[in-house]
Amino acid sequence: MSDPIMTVNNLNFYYQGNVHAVKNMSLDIQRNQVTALIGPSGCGKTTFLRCFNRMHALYPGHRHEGEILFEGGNLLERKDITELRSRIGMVFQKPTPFPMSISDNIAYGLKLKGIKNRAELADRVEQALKQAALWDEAKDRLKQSANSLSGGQQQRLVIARALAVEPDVLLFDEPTSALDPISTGKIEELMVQLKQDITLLIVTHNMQQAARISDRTAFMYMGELIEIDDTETMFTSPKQKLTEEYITGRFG
Amino acid sequence: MSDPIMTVNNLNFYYQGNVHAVKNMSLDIQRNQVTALIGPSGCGKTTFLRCFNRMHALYPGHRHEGEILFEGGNLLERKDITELRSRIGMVFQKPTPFPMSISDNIAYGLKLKGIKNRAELADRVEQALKQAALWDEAKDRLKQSANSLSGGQQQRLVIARALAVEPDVLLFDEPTSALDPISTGKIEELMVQLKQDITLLIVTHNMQQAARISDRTAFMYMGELIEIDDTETMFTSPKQKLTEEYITGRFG
Amino acid sequence: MTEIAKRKIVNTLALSLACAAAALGLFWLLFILADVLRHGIAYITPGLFLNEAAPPGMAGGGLKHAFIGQLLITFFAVLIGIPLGILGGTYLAEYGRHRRIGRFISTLSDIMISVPSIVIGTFVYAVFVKPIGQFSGFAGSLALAIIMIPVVLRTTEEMISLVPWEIREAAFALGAPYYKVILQVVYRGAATGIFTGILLAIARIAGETAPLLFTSFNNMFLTTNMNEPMPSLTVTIYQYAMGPYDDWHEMAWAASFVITMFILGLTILGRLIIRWKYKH
Amino acid sequence: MASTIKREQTLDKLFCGITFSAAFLVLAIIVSIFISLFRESLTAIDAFGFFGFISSTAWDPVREVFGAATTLYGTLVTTLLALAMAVPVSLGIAIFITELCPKFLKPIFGTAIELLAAIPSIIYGMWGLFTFAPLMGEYVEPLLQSIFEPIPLIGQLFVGVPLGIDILTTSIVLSIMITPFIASIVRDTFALTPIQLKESAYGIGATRWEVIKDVIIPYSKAGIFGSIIIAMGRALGETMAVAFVLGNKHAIATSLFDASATITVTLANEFTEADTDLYLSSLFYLALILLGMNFLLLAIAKTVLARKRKI
Amino acid sequence: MKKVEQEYIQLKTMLAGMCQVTTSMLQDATTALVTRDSALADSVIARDDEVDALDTSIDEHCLKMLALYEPKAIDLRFVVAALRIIVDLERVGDHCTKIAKEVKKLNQSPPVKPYIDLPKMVDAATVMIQDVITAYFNKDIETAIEIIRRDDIIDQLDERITQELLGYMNTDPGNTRSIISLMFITRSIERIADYATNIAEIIYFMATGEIIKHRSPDRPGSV
Amino acid sequence: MKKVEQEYIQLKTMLAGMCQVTTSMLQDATTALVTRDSALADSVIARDDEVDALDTSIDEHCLKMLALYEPKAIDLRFVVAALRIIVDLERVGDHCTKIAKEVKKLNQSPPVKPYIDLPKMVDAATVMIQDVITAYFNKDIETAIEIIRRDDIIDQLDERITQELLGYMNTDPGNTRSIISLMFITRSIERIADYATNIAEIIYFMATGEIIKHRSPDRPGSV
Ligand SMILES: Nc1ncnc2c1ncn2[C@@H]1O[C@H](COP(=O)(O)OP(=O)(O)OP(=O)(O)O)[C@@H](O)[C@H]1O
Ligand SMILES: Nc1ncnc2c1ncn2[C@@H]1O[C@H](COP(=O)(O)OP(=O)(O)OP(=O)(O)O)[C@@H](O)[C@H]1O
Ligand SMILES: [Mg+2]
Ligand SMILES: [Mg+2]
Ligand SMILES: O=P([O-])([O-])[O-]
Repeated sequence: MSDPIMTVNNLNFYYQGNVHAVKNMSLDIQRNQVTALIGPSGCGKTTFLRCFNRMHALYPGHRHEGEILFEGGNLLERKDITELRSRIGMVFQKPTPFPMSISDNIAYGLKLKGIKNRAELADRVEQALKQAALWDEAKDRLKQSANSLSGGQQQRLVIARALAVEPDVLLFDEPTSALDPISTGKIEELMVQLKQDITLLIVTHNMQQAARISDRTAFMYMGELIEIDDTETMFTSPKQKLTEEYITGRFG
Repeated sequence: MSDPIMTVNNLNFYYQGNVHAVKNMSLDIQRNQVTALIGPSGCGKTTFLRCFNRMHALYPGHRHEGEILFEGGNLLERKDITELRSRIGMVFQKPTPFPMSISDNIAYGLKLKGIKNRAELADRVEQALKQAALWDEAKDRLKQSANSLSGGQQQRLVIARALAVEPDVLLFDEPTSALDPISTGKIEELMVQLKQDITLLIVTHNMQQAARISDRTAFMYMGELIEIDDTETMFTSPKQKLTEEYITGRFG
Repeated sequence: MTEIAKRKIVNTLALSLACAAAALGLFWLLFILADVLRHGIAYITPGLFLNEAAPPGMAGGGLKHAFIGQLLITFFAVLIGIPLGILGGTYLAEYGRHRRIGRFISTLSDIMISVPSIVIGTFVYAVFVKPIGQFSGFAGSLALAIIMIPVVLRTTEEMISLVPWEIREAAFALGAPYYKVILQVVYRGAATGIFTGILLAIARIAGETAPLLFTSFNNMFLTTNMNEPMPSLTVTIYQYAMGPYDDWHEMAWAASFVITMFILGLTILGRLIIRWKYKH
Repeated sequence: MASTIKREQTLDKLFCGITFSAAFLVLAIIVSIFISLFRESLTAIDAFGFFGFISSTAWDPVREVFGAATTLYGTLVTTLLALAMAVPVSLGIAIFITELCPKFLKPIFGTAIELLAAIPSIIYGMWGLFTFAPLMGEYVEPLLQSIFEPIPLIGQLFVGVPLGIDILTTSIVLSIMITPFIASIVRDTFALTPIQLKESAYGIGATRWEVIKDVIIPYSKAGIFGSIIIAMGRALGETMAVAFVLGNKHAIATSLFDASATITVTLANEFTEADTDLYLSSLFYLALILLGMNFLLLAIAKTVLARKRKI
Repeated sequence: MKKVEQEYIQLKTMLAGMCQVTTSMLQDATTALVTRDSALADSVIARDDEVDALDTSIDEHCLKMLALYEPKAIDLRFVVAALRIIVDLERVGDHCTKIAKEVKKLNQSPPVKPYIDLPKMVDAATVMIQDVITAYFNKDIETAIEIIRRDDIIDQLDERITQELLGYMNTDPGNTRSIISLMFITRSIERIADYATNIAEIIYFMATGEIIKHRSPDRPGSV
Repeated sequence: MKKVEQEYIQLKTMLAGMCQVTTSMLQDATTALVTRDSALADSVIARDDEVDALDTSIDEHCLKMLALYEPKAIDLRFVVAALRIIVDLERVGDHCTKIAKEVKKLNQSPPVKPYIDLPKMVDAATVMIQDVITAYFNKDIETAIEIIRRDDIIDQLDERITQELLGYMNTDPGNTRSIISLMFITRSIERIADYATNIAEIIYFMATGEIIKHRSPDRPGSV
């Protein structure tokens, strides 16, 4: 059962000014599972998530210790960040369609990879849209601007775009908090389906969402990992008092 | 038990262009209770709520039929809108502190009413802040700008401001959807306390919130009132199939 | 691999060009400022401010008349332009918010901001100078005021629109009439913004030359009579710089220095206020 | 009670009326500008017509024949050249500020660019006349001439005596003037690009330049377009900077080293000297044409931008 | 399909399984009684562990659903109903085990009398259990109400059998132990029917949100 | 105080009330047996309605809490435990009623024998019920485990009394009906103790989230 795709060992992360945002975290991310990260605002969830695709490397002044093992190496030391990022995709809170047509949005990552054959591109665009359950809604308007899609559709487009480059892992930072309940439902359904092919790591403020879709849930507090366990166990009988308090809403 | 402070009879509301936003609604608002209005986005909750303090009168082009009985008359026909609005206060989604000091914010409504005596003003400011559970946090900074308060404090300030003019009814339009969970908890607690003195009518997207704090819940759909009942009944055994579907999340 | 290498080279090249462009921009700024400073500061003397103009070709004159004239023209322009601008902006952002005329005027003001200032000068000449038959300080003020009004109006409109609409509804919900809402709540919320807008508008008109050329015209003598042709720093700079005398050039430089410093000072002050306001 | 309600309503109406009058004034001014300029131009319009006026290259106050072709030509050429130089540089500056500049330098650099925009145009003129034009005339232009003149066709642009008071210098000064306009608007629209949009692009492995080219610039298209149009309006109507360095020569210049005249320069130099009605009326006519061009340009820009924003 | 829907389906499957095991226990216990088959009785006793295991896992499943999916209205009542139904089913299993044990005791003595009414009673109870679970899945109020009525038949049979056994007690004092066993067995079957009725009430509540209390004097959850 | 906290307090109060009523029923039923007091027996029977009413309202309260407050973790287990405990308490009430009814039947015949072990057994069972509810409120695992152990004592007493009664049956065949009544009563008390044990298991689960199955052969919810 335990088949970690990534292993975090003693990870510490400091922002500029020695803000210690992630403290000595160690955990496994299981392959083909949905792992949810929950915790109060500012506890370091986003910071932790962004370590996995080295998003921090875009900005100066931070510092990390520890390692994240992925494909037999420490991804924090990898030189080919560009390659790494196409292996570990990311989806944000608000949908971020590029200012291009729907199909170009998806083809973009493929073109960067050097794929130029039109037929192949069209093929993989279709495939990605199908995977993201957007094909039916989008197939007649592939050439239209991505902004003509609704918020929920845009979010699925962004997921399709990330899927097109065939990542192993997808990171989601509060992917539905800007969406209405119905779109949220669709995205959640999609995420549950996607885990057949890839591994998902989701930051969410919405405990209920973590409950609904994740296989494992990790609870963070003030930069520390308090507990990680099966979602069911976390929500019925967590081991740690702090987790219990957070989950029952007795916090603060 | 049944002691309606307001009675809505066959209310219809049309926006410009004959958009029929509220359709033939009839219901009682019980005195000293919290009544929650729930329903999918765009079903007319806000429109309905804003009929009570004649907020629509600020904008041209709308039309209504029916009546809202309040203090023995139809408030929709009242001429003294200004007076009416000070009897039926309103709190919005985002906190709306005026660009003045904390105490001036609360004194503002009182000054409009013609109260000029400084001692009396100070007294009623204190009283309102205490009622809104903000006195302890604000008493040492009454002269500071209201913007120096946190979001949750600002929302309580706004409630205090509305309370200062001694309304009979307070209308809330999604009062916590811009707040973090902890501030939300405080506001909810406050609302439950307030119903000892006044009547509360709350629009919320958050069914859970309706469940937690309201005595009665009304469910609206496409401008119609589908069902109104005790909150407990609504959430355990609603009568209407539509309500059932909405509450169990089977919608759309 | 070559694909990636190629992309990396393009990347480096393009980014270097951007840096070069930035360097160029900075270079011009420093060049111009340094030049004005270098030329101007040498001729800053008490006499410049205290003496009136000497006859052409004679040394030792000052620009007292131009300073006073500039101040007077600007003062009256501000006096006309600011209240009208603020009130008009108030209408656009409040009463006229949803009216077609309001939106139309707002667009029109935007266009009017870009109307060449010299055209405004010709207009004032046609409607004011020509009928009266003489250039005057008032005509200059009028031209500057016309330039200023749309600027102030638009900033006021924008600053007032930035005050969240819910705040107004909240004030209405307490039972306030609209004019009290505007005067007591909205203006307070927008005060800093409007003030900054005014500073920047003053900075803008203080450097205008073209519209003054045939409105207030010029005058070699000190006057406080706004009905007469009136000297201004900018027109004086133009005249002196185009003139044949060296000491005229010197004084033009000195005046340029003063006016540049004044305008930059105002601009920087305005920015600081915005930044300060933004923080709180 | 009733009386207070009444009083408040009256006061409210009054305040509304006052503010409306102020706003209406803008409309009134614009309309009266058009009307009065048109009225003043009538004499010239009667004399030369419209197409006759704008196609005639004559400008002879002595014989009282006037045409707008030379000044229109000068105006358009200097404007377009200035834009051609300013746009790429401005984009570069905007890119530098938003994407490349170290954080602590950002506000400083941004303010510096805006200060460049705040400097009054007469200062540009002074500097252009006394400092920049001599430099151009002595060093830069001879150098350019030696390089380009031998080349056929292109060489045509570099003939003549390089004095520094010419179209090239004017265009450069103008481009320096409008660069900060474009740069600061573009920078603002660049800064509006959602960070997460950029990070998404990085997230599928794009380089910094690819992110700028494929995401930031397309995202800011409308803003860039708008800034260019506004800058164009500026350049068309600029008077003082041009007046010092263009030379005010009414002729169709074919070389970059020729002097020329723009509408604004003509107005500035000749308005107070116009001694006959027709002369003055022709000048008003020029002003009217300038105003019309400017107005049209901005109206187009506004509608395009408004439509873009709606989508 | 949504995860939560899968969970509902799983819940139903598990419940159907539990029902199936308990009804088979009931039938086999009666067969064992009639055929005096101690081995079959033993197999009934063994099956009780299965019921316990199912009880535990359904219980956990319901708790998980309450924790993770926050069911509301009909969904909530469905889950809570499941929580209560398994308690009853589990006790049906218990009573079957008790019957099986008494059967084993009976088999040690000679037969008391031919069974006539007892198998009838068992059949009636078995059908009640089966019907009630079907009614649960279909949210079928009519059947539920009808089952509640059927309980009276069982009660009458119970009365008749008990009187008959008391009669034997006087005529055949040597078989006292066996007759007491048969009395306990009758009681158990009567209880099983009561549990079926109880489940029917739960179903009525689940489907309508109302609680009915047509309670005969000795049904579980009643006097 | 938050509304949800008030609801928890109310739940506890109602549960304490229900427990109090059932234990009083149990004690009074025994007193009625020993003192041959038919009137007291009637009052016990009457009180069962009270238990039923409490059962219904606690049930509704729990459902409401699940619907409105979405309890999680320990809170959820607390509510679900309440839902199951009331089922058991209600059946304790049923058994008390059964005892009272048998007492009334007994009172129609002469007394069989002086009761020695039976009151002891009742006392033990009563204390178990009381202790277990206290343990519930205090989330007290130790007491819960201890109660589970105590069940063995009851089982021994049950065994002893049943044997004794079977003996009487042979020596005093005229009293058969009364002795059968006493056997039913003993069974009921034994069941009541079983229910207490069951509640203790629920408490253990509530406090720890783990299910223990130390199950003696004839406890409810077990073989
Ligand atoms: N760029 C930064 N520089 C310095 N400190 C930062 C920076 N970004 C975040 N922090 C700090 O690091 C801590 C963790 O922030 P992070 O954004 O990871 O929290 P989070 O759990 O994602 O919160 P939220 O739920 O609000 O998104 C916070 O204390 C925050 O203030
Ligand atoms: N000013 C308006 N003019 C015309 N139609 C309007 C206006 N405001 C709202 N509507 C329409 O009236 C209907 C009801 O809107 P309302 O804002 O009352 O819904 P709501 O239930 O409050 O929705 P939400 O939950 O999104 O706030 C919607 O169909 C909306 O499009
Ligand atoms: Mg975050
Ligand atoms: Mg609304
Ligand atoms: O299972 P019971 O003991 O309540 O019949």
